[in-house]
Amino acid sequence: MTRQAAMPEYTFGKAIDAAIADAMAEDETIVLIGEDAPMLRAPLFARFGADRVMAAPISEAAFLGAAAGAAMGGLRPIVELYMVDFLAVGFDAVLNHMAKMPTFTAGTWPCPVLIRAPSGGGYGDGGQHGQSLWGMLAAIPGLTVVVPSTPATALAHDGPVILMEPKLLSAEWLEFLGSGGRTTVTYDVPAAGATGDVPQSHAVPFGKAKVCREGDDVTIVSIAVGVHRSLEAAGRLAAEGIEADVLDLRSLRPLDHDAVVASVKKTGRLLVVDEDYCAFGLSGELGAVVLEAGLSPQYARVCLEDTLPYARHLEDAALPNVERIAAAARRLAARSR
Amino acid sequence: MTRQAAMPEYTFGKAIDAAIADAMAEDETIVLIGEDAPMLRAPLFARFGADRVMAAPISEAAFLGAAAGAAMGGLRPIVELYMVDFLAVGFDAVLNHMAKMPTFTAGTWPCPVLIRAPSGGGYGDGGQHGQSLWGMLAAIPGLTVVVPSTPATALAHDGPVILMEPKLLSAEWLEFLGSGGRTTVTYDVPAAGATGDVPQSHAVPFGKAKVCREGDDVTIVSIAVGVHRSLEAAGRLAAEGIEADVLDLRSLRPLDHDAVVASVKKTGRLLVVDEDYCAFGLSGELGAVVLEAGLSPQYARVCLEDTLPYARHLEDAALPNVERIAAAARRLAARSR
Amino acid sequence: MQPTLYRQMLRARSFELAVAELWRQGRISGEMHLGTGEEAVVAGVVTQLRDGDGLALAHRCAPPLVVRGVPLLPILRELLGKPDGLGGGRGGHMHLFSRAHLAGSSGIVGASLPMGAGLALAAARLRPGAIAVAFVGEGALNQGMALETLNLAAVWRLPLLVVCIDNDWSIVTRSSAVSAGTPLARASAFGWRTASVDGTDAETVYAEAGRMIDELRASRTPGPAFLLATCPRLDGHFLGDPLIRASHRPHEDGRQLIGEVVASVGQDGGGWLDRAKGMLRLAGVMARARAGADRESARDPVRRAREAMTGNTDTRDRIEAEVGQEIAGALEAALADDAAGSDA
Amino acid sequence: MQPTLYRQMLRARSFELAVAELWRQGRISGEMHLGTGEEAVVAGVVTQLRDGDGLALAHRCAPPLVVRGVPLLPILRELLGKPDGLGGGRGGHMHLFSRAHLAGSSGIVGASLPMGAGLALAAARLRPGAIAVAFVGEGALNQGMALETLNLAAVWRLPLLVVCIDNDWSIVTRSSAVSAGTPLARASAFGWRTASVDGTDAETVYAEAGRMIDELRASRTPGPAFLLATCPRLDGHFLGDPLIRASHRPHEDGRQLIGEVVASVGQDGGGWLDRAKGMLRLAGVMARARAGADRESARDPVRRAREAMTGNTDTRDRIEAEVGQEIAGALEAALADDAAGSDA
Ligand SMILES: Cc1ncc(C[n+]2csc(CCOP(=O)(O)OP(=O)(O)O)c2C)c(N)n1
Ligand SMILES: Cc1ncc(C[n+]2csc(CCOP(=O)(O)OP(=O)(O)O)c2C)c(N)n1
Ligand SMILES: [Mg+2]
Ligand SMILES: [Mg+2]
Repeated sequence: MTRQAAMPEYTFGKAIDAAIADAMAEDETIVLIGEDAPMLRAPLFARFGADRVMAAPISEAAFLGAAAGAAMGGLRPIVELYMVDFLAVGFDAVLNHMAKMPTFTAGTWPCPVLIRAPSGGGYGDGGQHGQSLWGMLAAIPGLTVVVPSTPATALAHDGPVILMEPKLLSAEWLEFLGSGGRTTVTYDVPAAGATGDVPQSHAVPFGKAKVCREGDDVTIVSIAVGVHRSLEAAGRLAAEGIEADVLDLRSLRPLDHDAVVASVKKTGRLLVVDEDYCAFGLSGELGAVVLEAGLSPQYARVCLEDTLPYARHLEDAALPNVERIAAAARRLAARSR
Repeated sequence: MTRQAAMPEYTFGKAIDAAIADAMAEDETIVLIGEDAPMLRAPLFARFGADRVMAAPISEAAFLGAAAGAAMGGLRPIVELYMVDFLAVGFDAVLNHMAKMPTFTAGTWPCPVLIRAPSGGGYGDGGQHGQSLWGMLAAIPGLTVVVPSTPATALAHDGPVILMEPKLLSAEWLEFLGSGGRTTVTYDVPAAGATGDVPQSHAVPFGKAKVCREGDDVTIVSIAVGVHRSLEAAGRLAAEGIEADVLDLRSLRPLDHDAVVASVKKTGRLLVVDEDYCAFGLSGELGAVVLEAGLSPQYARVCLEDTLPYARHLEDAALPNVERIAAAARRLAARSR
Repeated sequence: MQPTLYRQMLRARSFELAVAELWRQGRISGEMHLGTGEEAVVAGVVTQLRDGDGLALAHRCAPPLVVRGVPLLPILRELLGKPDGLGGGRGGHMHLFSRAHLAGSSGIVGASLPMGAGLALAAARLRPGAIAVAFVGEGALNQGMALETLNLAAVWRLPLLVVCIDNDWSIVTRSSAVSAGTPLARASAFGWRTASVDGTDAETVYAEAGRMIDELRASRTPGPAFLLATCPRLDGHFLGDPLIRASHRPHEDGRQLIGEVVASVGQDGGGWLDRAKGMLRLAGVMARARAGADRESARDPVRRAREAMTGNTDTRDRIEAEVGQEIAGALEAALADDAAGSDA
Repeated sequence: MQPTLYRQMLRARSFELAVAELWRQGRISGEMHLGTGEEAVVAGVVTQLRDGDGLALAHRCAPPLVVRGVPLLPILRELLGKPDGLGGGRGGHMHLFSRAHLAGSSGIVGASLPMGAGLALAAARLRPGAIAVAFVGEGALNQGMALETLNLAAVWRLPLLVVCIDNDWSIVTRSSAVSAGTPLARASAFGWRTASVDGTDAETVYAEAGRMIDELRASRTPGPAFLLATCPRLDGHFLGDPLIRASHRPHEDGRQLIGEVVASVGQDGGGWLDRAKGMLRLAGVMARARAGADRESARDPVRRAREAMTGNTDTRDRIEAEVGQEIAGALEAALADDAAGSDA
């Protein structure tokens, strides 16, 4: 199951970089703020200068809060976090400030901040550096939560947006944080994640799921790495005669209820695959969504149950993997709908 | 529907105070930390002194983090926050430190911090001061999330616990933050919340829901204020011939799956009432819980959909109220199961 | 005394006295924090702002908005929770925003500093010569994001003026009892230009703030300035502050608190000295609350400004009449659809 | 030179060189931050801790634990992700905890300060005379919770020694470029006792830290102390640091980065001056990284300590032999069940 991390020509992370570069060239009000930004985004720094690619001290609360203030003042800041785990030290700026602007200003004053946050594990960095946390973020009214199928849309958006960048799908992050020039480590990188399904740089509406594979027997709904795992599992299942619909939600808030309901109506079975924490997250929400629609599918979920463990083999077992997904789908398919 | 805030002899908040006083008298390692603690908890301060009832600067991140460190060093800190909304500035201590101790130390080093946090709205304090946020907290592996049906249990607990104290059920908080000596304001305070159902000071296990009312037609599951609203709605529904099971979950993590499943098995209908945000929270999780159990109930939820508005009438309409609950239950009951 | 300063102070004070009355009538809910006592600081600083400048506020946000020229009616309507309020009645007293004035507020302690830094950044990039002002309490200077901003604004060399209003209170705690070092020492440690003024003296505030603001406007990358202004808190932490009630009328509102404390001391736990310290501390805090909230005090900035106008009674009388009329008019308009009573 | 100090420094260094080799072999995953270059600080401080003292660490946490006497095998086993590691293989390199030594770590920048304050509070309440030590980087002093703790520990008068290791690096940024004021000025502003030392000189660190620790132990409510120690970062931010690789071998690992930058500068956006500044900055950072990571540098504290032992070569040789054996033995034991290769 493990294979070598690939280093393709045009990758997931690069696609976002390119969308940001285009947007910055077009719109002078965009500034990029982040720890190490001048180095990590050296091409942008060299091109746009220190006034637009700003080095931040390790003060997430202040620079996220300042980004909100700057957006109020007319800029369109892009804030890069090193990892979404570190949002915890600056959470107030998102929860209590950016996301509440629509209510506090009766919709008169937008807060166009884009937060770019690498997320997720799979490279052995331990429990404080491998979280996804999109479930708790998607609970916040006023915030848009996307996985970068649509970077251009996120850049054009007028509200606070958090754009997650799964590190396992980003050759750059994986090299920076994981390999460090070594050829002695391997990760379970879905090849299609790092290259094949490169995000479009043109605008795609939020809240539109993508049907990645069609089948009548079971609906598998996921996001980010989980989509690729689900597709691989679906391939195996097909060989056994089980045909899966595989949906990539692409954004969690807004959430594409219609796509999920339409698929589950067809298959009568719902499997949620989520590398974020299991309880009180995406898998729960989708349960409510189908029940609200009057459906009563066979249901299961494959998620992260506990703090992500450090040891690579434990980590790979704790994250939703192809084996667990296929096994859960098989069990569902065996139940009559 | 509105009535005067009552000032009963022995209230919800006082019951927790009493449990804390008992515990502090018994266990010298308990220290209480909070902004204004010497004044807000003047009786404890006068009794136990400045070494055990400690005034904190407005530095939630530092004193929550220090509480975790103190717990590592052998104390059992109780940290009082002014409101759970302000946990956002100290969220890292909970998410990335306290809750991760079990994993990082392989269960060898407990972190017995108790966080006491007033929660919720209903007294017109606006969107930064009326959140419940227990949904996102209950998503965190390693954290226990309770509403104070069981303060003694929380005090005896060995892991990090957050104990929510709905302000609307606390005559003290309501007087302090809302009325300020006025007789010209009214709140929709459930009388039974502030007095009748006073938390036991003896230990009751976590993760045990309480069946507050029995009925065969619909299951209403809630927590905190919502339980009282649901009971009032159930009274009205009974007059119309609809009998409701009303469950008080009392803790969200652990969550009493069995009680919910048993009731829904009986009624075939599930209504979740939650004053926390609707999406990606308790209502979703319960959807998943019943689906996982193989049930396919008629389902609905009455929750907070957006940032809590300031205007009292808008706030009362946005929070789950008796009318919305009864209407949702009626619609459910009309559907065949 | 500049008549404008007196006028603005009086507008802020009169506005808030009206708000207090609305609060007493039960028309305003939640925690209503007044800025009474801060008027000299607010007027001395805010009268110097121009179009394009930003203004970041905390929980005592109405007076700066009044002085900044935000129309009174939508502020009042917001406090009353009406759809034509600044935030459609959905924001409330700690969330007063006016986009036209680039002014925002927050009920999260310390948040006005990053907000101000952001407004200053936008000013620097988009409106050269423009600045931002952030008001903050001395208690809030213990909040992480505020301290971080002392660094951030300095390294980004932002055109930001932080005005720290030091009333030495954090709700019912003396801020100095939970704060190490002084606000000025902190700001200096991060390389800020600093000054400190008597915050009850509007002319001095005006002069000192003016000097700082001019410097900020003059450079492309000025780096921030910090003005510490001491002043009293005349109406407690918020309207209905129990400490104020208890210390003014100890036999009524204070009875319950004191009774509980005495009962508790009778029980086990803590040494004798600790207990005595506990009682003394309580008594001390209540005495200071009583003294600080004395409206007749010479530290009342509006009173002081009024006295400074004695050489110019004509103007003073005219200002008072005009402000009285303005506020009464706004109040009347705000309540026009609501004459019946306190129901929303 | 105290032989103990040399021994402990050598133990820390040798341990980490072994770790680096395990990392290169692919047996350790994620971000492996070494403390090479910090050994004089670590040895000078940690050798003075006793039972009951607390120890709060950041992401370069192995050396202090080694010096503190935590058995090497469970540390190594944790890094290898084995069930008999300190955290059952579930914690990892940034999460090394030893309850027996009241020692904890965190990968969240700044978190060691509140953790240390809490450990100091527990020491003060439960073990009079005991203290806590927190290690922190100079970059972390921009993090809110760290700054808040400068206040908290002072007003609570905690027996806390903060040791700030100043390597002037925050990953690939010079900390001084994003920090206003100095660490010492900040600590002083909050009333801490402060001192600064050459962090490559173990004897000096030992003396200065010893003085501070003695003061902390002597009083019931001493208030905290802050020791700033400058030292180099010998192996980059973490093993495999691309900046180190790029600056050591610019034609290989640096090629991609530099190529992208040059391509990007050719495009629209930013003025000429901005672009030139961008290139210069990059070049400057890479040059500094190259210089800082020079293992042959006179600033290498272990080298320096070794030289200070020249009067005592017998002891030195014995220490080197013993440490070599100890580390080799631990390594062998750690890999006993894993001789086959790098698979977990
Ligand atoms: C993060 C956070 N913690 C606590 C509170 C509760 N609180 C509201 S005002 C206040 C005191 C603020 O003191 P200071 O900054 O001096 O302002 P002042 O009230 O004196 O104007 C506190 C603790 C809050 N609103 N936000
Ligand atoms: C809150 C947070 N933000 C960002 C990071 C990413 N990060 C890890 S180490 C580091 C630099 C720390 O610099 P310093 O404190 O000087 O320690 P040093 O690495 O030099 O020892 C950063 C930014 C983090 N781990 N936590
Ligand atoms: Mg104050
Ligand atoms: Mg450093």
